[in-house]
Amino acid sequence: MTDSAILISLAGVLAAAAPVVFAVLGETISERAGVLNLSMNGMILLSAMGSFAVALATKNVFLGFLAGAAIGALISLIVAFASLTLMQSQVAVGFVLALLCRDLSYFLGNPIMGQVAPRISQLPIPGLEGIPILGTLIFRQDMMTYLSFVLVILAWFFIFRTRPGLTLRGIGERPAAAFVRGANVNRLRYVYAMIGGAIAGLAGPIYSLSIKAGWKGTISGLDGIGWIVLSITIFGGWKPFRAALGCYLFAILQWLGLVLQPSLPSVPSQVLQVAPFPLMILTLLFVNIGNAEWVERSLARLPENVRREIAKALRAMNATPPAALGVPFEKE
Amino acid sequence: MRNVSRIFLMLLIAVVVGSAAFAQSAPPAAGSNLTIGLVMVGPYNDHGWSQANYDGIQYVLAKVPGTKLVYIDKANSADRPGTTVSQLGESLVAQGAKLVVFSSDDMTDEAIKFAQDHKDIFVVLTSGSQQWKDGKDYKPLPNMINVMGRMEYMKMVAGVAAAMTTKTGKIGFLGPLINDETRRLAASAYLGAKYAWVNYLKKDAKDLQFKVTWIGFWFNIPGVTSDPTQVADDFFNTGFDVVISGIDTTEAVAEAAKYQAQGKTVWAVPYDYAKAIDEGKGVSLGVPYFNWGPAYSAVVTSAMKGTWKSHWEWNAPDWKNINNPDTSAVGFKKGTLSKAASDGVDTFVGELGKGLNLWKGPLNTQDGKPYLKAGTVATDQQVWYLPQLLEGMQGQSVSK
Amino acid sequence: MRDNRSTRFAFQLGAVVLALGIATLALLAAGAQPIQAYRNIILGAVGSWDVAANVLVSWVPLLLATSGLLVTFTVGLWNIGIEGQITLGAIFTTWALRSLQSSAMDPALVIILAVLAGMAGGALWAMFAGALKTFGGVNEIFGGLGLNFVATALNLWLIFGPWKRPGVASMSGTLPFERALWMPIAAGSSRLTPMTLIIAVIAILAVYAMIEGTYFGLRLKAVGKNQKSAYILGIPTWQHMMSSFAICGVFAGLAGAVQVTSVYHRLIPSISSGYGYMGLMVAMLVGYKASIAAPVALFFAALNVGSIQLPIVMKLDSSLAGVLQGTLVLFVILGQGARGRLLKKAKVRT
Amino acid sequence: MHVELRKIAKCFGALRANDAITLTVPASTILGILGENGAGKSTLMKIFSGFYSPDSGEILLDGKAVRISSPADAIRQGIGMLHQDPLDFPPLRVLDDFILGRRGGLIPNRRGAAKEFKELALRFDFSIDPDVYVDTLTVGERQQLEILRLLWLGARVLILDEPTTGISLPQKEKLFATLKKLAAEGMTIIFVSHKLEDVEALCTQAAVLRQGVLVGEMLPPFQTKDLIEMMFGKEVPLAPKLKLEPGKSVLAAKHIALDGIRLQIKGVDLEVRAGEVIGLAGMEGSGQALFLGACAGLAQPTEGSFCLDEDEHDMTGRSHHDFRREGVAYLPAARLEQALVAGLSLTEHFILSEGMKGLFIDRRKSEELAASRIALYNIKGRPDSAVESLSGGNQQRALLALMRSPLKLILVEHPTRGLDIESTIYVWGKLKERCAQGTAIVFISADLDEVLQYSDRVMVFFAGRVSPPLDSGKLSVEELGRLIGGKGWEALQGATEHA
Repeated sequence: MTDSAILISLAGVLAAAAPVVFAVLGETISERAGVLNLSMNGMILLSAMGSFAVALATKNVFLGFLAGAAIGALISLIVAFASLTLMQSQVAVGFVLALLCRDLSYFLGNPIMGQVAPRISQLPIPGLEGIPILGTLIFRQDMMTYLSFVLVILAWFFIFRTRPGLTLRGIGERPAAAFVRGANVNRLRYVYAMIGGAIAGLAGPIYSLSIKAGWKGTISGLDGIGWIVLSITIFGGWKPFRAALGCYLFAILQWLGLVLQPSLPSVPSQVLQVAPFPLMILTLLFVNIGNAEWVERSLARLPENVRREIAKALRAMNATPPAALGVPFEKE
Repeated sequence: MRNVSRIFLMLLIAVVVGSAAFAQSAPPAAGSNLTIGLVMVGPYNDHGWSQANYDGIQYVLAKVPGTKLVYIDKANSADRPGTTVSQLGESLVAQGAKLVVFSSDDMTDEAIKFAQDHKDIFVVLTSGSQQWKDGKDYKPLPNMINVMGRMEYMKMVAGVAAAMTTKTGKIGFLGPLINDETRRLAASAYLGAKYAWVNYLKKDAKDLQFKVTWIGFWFNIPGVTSDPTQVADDFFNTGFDVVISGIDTTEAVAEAAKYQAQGKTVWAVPYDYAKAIDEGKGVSLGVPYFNWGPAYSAVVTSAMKGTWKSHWEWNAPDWKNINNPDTSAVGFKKGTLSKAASDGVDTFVGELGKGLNLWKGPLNTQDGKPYLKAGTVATDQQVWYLPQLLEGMQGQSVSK
Repeated sequence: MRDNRSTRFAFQLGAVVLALGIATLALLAAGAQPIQAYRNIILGAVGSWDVAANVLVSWVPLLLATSGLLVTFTVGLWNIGIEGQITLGAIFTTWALRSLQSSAMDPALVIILAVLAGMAGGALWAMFAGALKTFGGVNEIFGGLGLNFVATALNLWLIFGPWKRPGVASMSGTLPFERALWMPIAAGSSRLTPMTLIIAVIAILAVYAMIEGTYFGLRLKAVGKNQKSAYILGIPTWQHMMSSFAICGVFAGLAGAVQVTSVYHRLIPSISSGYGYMGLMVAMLVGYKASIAAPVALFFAALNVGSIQLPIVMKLDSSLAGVLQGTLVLFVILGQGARGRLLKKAKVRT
Repeated sequence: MHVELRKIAKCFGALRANDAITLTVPASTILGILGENGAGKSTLMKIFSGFYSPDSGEILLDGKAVRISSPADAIRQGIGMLHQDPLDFPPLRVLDDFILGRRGGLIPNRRGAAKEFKELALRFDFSIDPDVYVDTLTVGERQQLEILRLLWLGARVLILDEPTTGISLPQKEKLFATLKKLAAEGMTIIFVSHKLEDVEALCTQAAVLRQGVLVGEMLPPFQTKDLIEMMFGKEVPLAPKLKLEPGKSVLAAKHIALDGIRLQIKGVDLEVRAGEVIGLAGMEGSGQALFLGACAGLAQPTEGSFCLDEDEHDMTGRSHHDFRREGVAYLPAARLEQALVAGLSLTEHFILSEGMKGLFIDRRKSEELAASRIALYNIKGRPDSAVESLSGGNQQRALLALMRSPLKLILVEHPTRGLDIESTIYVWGKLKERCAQGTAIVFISADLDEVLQYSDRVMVFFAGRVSPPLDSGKLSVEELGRLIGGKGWEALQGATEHA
């Protein structure tokens, strides 16, 4: 394999990760506000199907993408309403929606199986595509892949640099304190759940109108993406760049799985494919183990400086979820 | 406790009755009207394997008077949790089906159970080998017929088209999961490609690269299989300019179209459904496809006339016209081919019709061990149960 | 508004009506006759003894999964990893059957051992998620999800790798076991195994009795309702959480074992058939109470089996069953919330 | 700012949390509001800072009646509240926390904010790095951060709720200096506390609340004795003191060091003997709850050891259940949160705590058990009553009824908090019965009379300082009140070092 071939492949990895980036960032924003949207798997399928149907009917890709975002926002609205207004478990509602939306997409999408709708294509950026390495890697992608890069930066900038982003972090970490400082916690949670849902909803059309163009029902190869998205969100530690890194790591593992197939015949092909999940579990383990009672118990007797060091090491993982994730807020 | 023993007694009786059933004869003639039940593994409109079968039965309905169709698609436990294929077959029987086509090798076990449980129903198991006396899985069932087309030939043709087209001498094969069938189809494509490379293009066999990448399943399951889109991309990115698809879904064609749009000269070969070529105008070199109509017509007719006899058939193309919808079990629909490539395909088909056999020694398996000695021709068994990829092919031979 | 049986019933009825409404809308959107569709589903589930038997076949693993989940829900855990636990149960059962099938052992004994192995397999996988939760602080939802995928991959690897059938390895799964190693099938049916029905009924009764009638069940409840107080009351909390995982795993493994020994007679790629997730839905719908789990699971199974008629008769996709189940659970949850809100308002006013 | 509260009243159900409270606080005043727990201080401050709206009464700022609709509205009107547990964002950086809540454009001017932060910090001689994370700060520093933030937002009235809990002495001195400086600049400061020492050292005016009513106001020089009397009211008639001869050693705590969230205590020694009652006195959060929990195995000491019985059976590092098995009972104050399971009936609680053996619940036997205990402990409830439906007094009785016998040691937090006199006497009657059987009791109470009345010996906790066990017979309410308020520690021999 030549250098440039690797670059082109990596460029492909970046493109393959684009929908996952959207979904993970959408989920990250929602969870930052304290709303865990477990419906991701059904949501991506339904928005993939819905946006494909719209693009098919209108012959307009843009309307298709719009539909995908709308579906994502609508489903998030249901999650938000059930949990924020009706005080029901976010996990339960999200899980039901994950299954419901999946079946709904198969049922409603049956008549349009296998049809050909418009799709977006590559859009090399003149001038920039010629830059060595970066040109190949970044500037010969399609619109949504560019947007995925922009979105990562934008999401990071919004969350960590803007005033509303600061409030967003606040309502997810300590809604009571955010309330005291003038934030309308529940309304903001609605807003961010729906914005996050709309962004994540775009993952659907990126699949069905671009990288896996078409709608093929159960063999579309999309069932399961949503669960992976939830895993990467955790791995990403609710930080856009780390989340994006998780998405690219996932796509690279997938790619490695097939590249290494001939050279590592002794490794079952499933190993690299499922790798994101053990990775997620390990991440969670490192992040949480410090809180476990037995760890605390055994740490208690250690000399203070050793304790500090261990606490520091655990802290370095620094991927604690928003403290109020999934916890409803009621002002006194 | 008494109940338990009674149940075991019932089991015993069932086993005895079940084994006695092998002695029974096939169901009697179905008469002038016949409702056909069709069980498909994927969606009936999948533009792939299932739809090819669906079209095959549609052909029967048009050609054989008195036939009706009831069908169920997506007959797999992922799509229809909690159901078994034999149960789905029974649903069709309840709708009046007297002959049930189980149109996938994946349904083998359930089709056998169904055939054993319903001796009055004609059963067709497509692509199975249970009624092949010389096969490894021979399990005589008087009401079952196995039907399969010799796709190997058309994969060879696909290989020829690929070899005549490639500029880089690198051909990729996008494989599903690894088994005997997928190995022999991949090997066939390789044999065709090598033949054209050496004999038509007069190039050194060493300069031809033929690489197989398996995704691990018939379609993509995120988090479990490799992504065929990525596989196709990877081929195109690493200098492979033709990708032959071994899976039903059309990622290879879609990706080739994408790369062509970027000004790259790459092509793809879809698989097994004639109209799949429409999805990739300008990028598909052609499609090797199944034409199930004639074979299904024959078995349906035999059931109606009372001439049904359990057997296994592996149907060759009609060499006079491989695309004859009434006679050829498999075909190759040409797509975007250069003049030379198109001529090469025609020449090759002509040679095959005259008796050219590429399954002929000396051939070694991938590990270098002899598979066929010089001069010997492979038997059907040797081809059907190909144990490894052939020497000269890259890629995994056996799943780990 | 008062909080009593009739308002609760009214809200549940409302949920059913709304769910039917949504499904009807979906049918209309697909250009189908809703009444005819429902009629076909009903006929497909109870129209004949054969289809009714199929409903029971599907009821057994679903009820087993639900039974297990009721235990984890009692202790306040969301065991979403149950799919993987069913899969591991099936894998262990297959392993035992494969190891023992050529031995001289009595087939009945082999089946029993295989089923026990399956139960152990399910329990093992559940304890894995449990250990991650209790010792590692890993939320059981995410740990379980990850383990589900690992189980699927393990299953596929076995089917296409070490346990592949001679000849053509395929999605069809491993080589089917000899009929002697099948759970005995009822006379006059092609797949109903009375033994599994007995197992399922015993399972749900056992869970009901355990939660409502035993000291252990009471302790589970206490841990589920208030971990801190339960601990102060002298209940070893993490041990009870682990046990509930293990028990759920046993039931899930049993469901997997039933799938192998009485439904598929082999290991297939999607051996869990989604019963775990469906069991979660059933458990949510019954409000985590064992008393009405059996009929609701039966209803879900009937919907699943009955909906097969939709593609056959009406050329509709059978995922309508899932839509109906999902909307039903969704509206019941939303109804609960709405009722809670209205009750609270009523309380404030008085 | 001149602040006036006129006839503020607020009820929660039947509880009159504030009963027509009228207070006038001129600008530059530091008003100390004193009162024991539940006196209504927090409610009043929450009304003032916009959390609650009063049932009646009005608030005047500089003579103008205002309506304060929310905490955010309060700060807009110049009222800043510093909560006991600072309402900040531990996972954020100091500067982000500082900016959060301040209105402005899309992108905050971080550089400008940092500059102003540093200037403000310099003014009060605070040294907080704006780039570190809030959770690396001490509580004192977090308070400083909140003060700076509230000032930055334009606060002209500053309410501080128990601000000296959990901060170090130098930090407290700095805080007081800051507050004095602010008052001198015209700021109005309301200092809510139950620490006499702090009020005396800081305030220019004091008001005392008891049971929702303003019972008195005072100007310096403060008379400690009068303040104590106002705070704690008249003595409750209590049962006569029983004096039992202490028996053999039950629990020996040797050189215990504990690491709490807010404070550390070190070098605590205590030997409890059978039949003896030890009272742990101190304002809430002074370390006594931590110590009591450690005696039950609920918190692990970082140094020292716990031994049970005369044979010095070492229990250090063992779990609560091990202590429980050895006959140690723990009765927490948060009954419904930590001791009882809401949703389960009384019968079910008895079943659970008895640790009954067997598989199936013996309904009849357990109902008989429940019925007999209910009768024995005079609980107003039926065996099938859900515990959350019982009144506080009955919940406490239920907790007593749940204790097994025999017991070596009972550890109890606030045994009579929220109880009426009858229940109080009843609860102590039952506890004393246990003593007579040879059980030792260690209890926490904020009620000085209760401590003196029932304890044989008293340990006083004050902000991480722990007194040696003092003979209760030689202590007066006043002396104890002074110690709790942080005064008179110099005279104690053997008090542990300040952490």
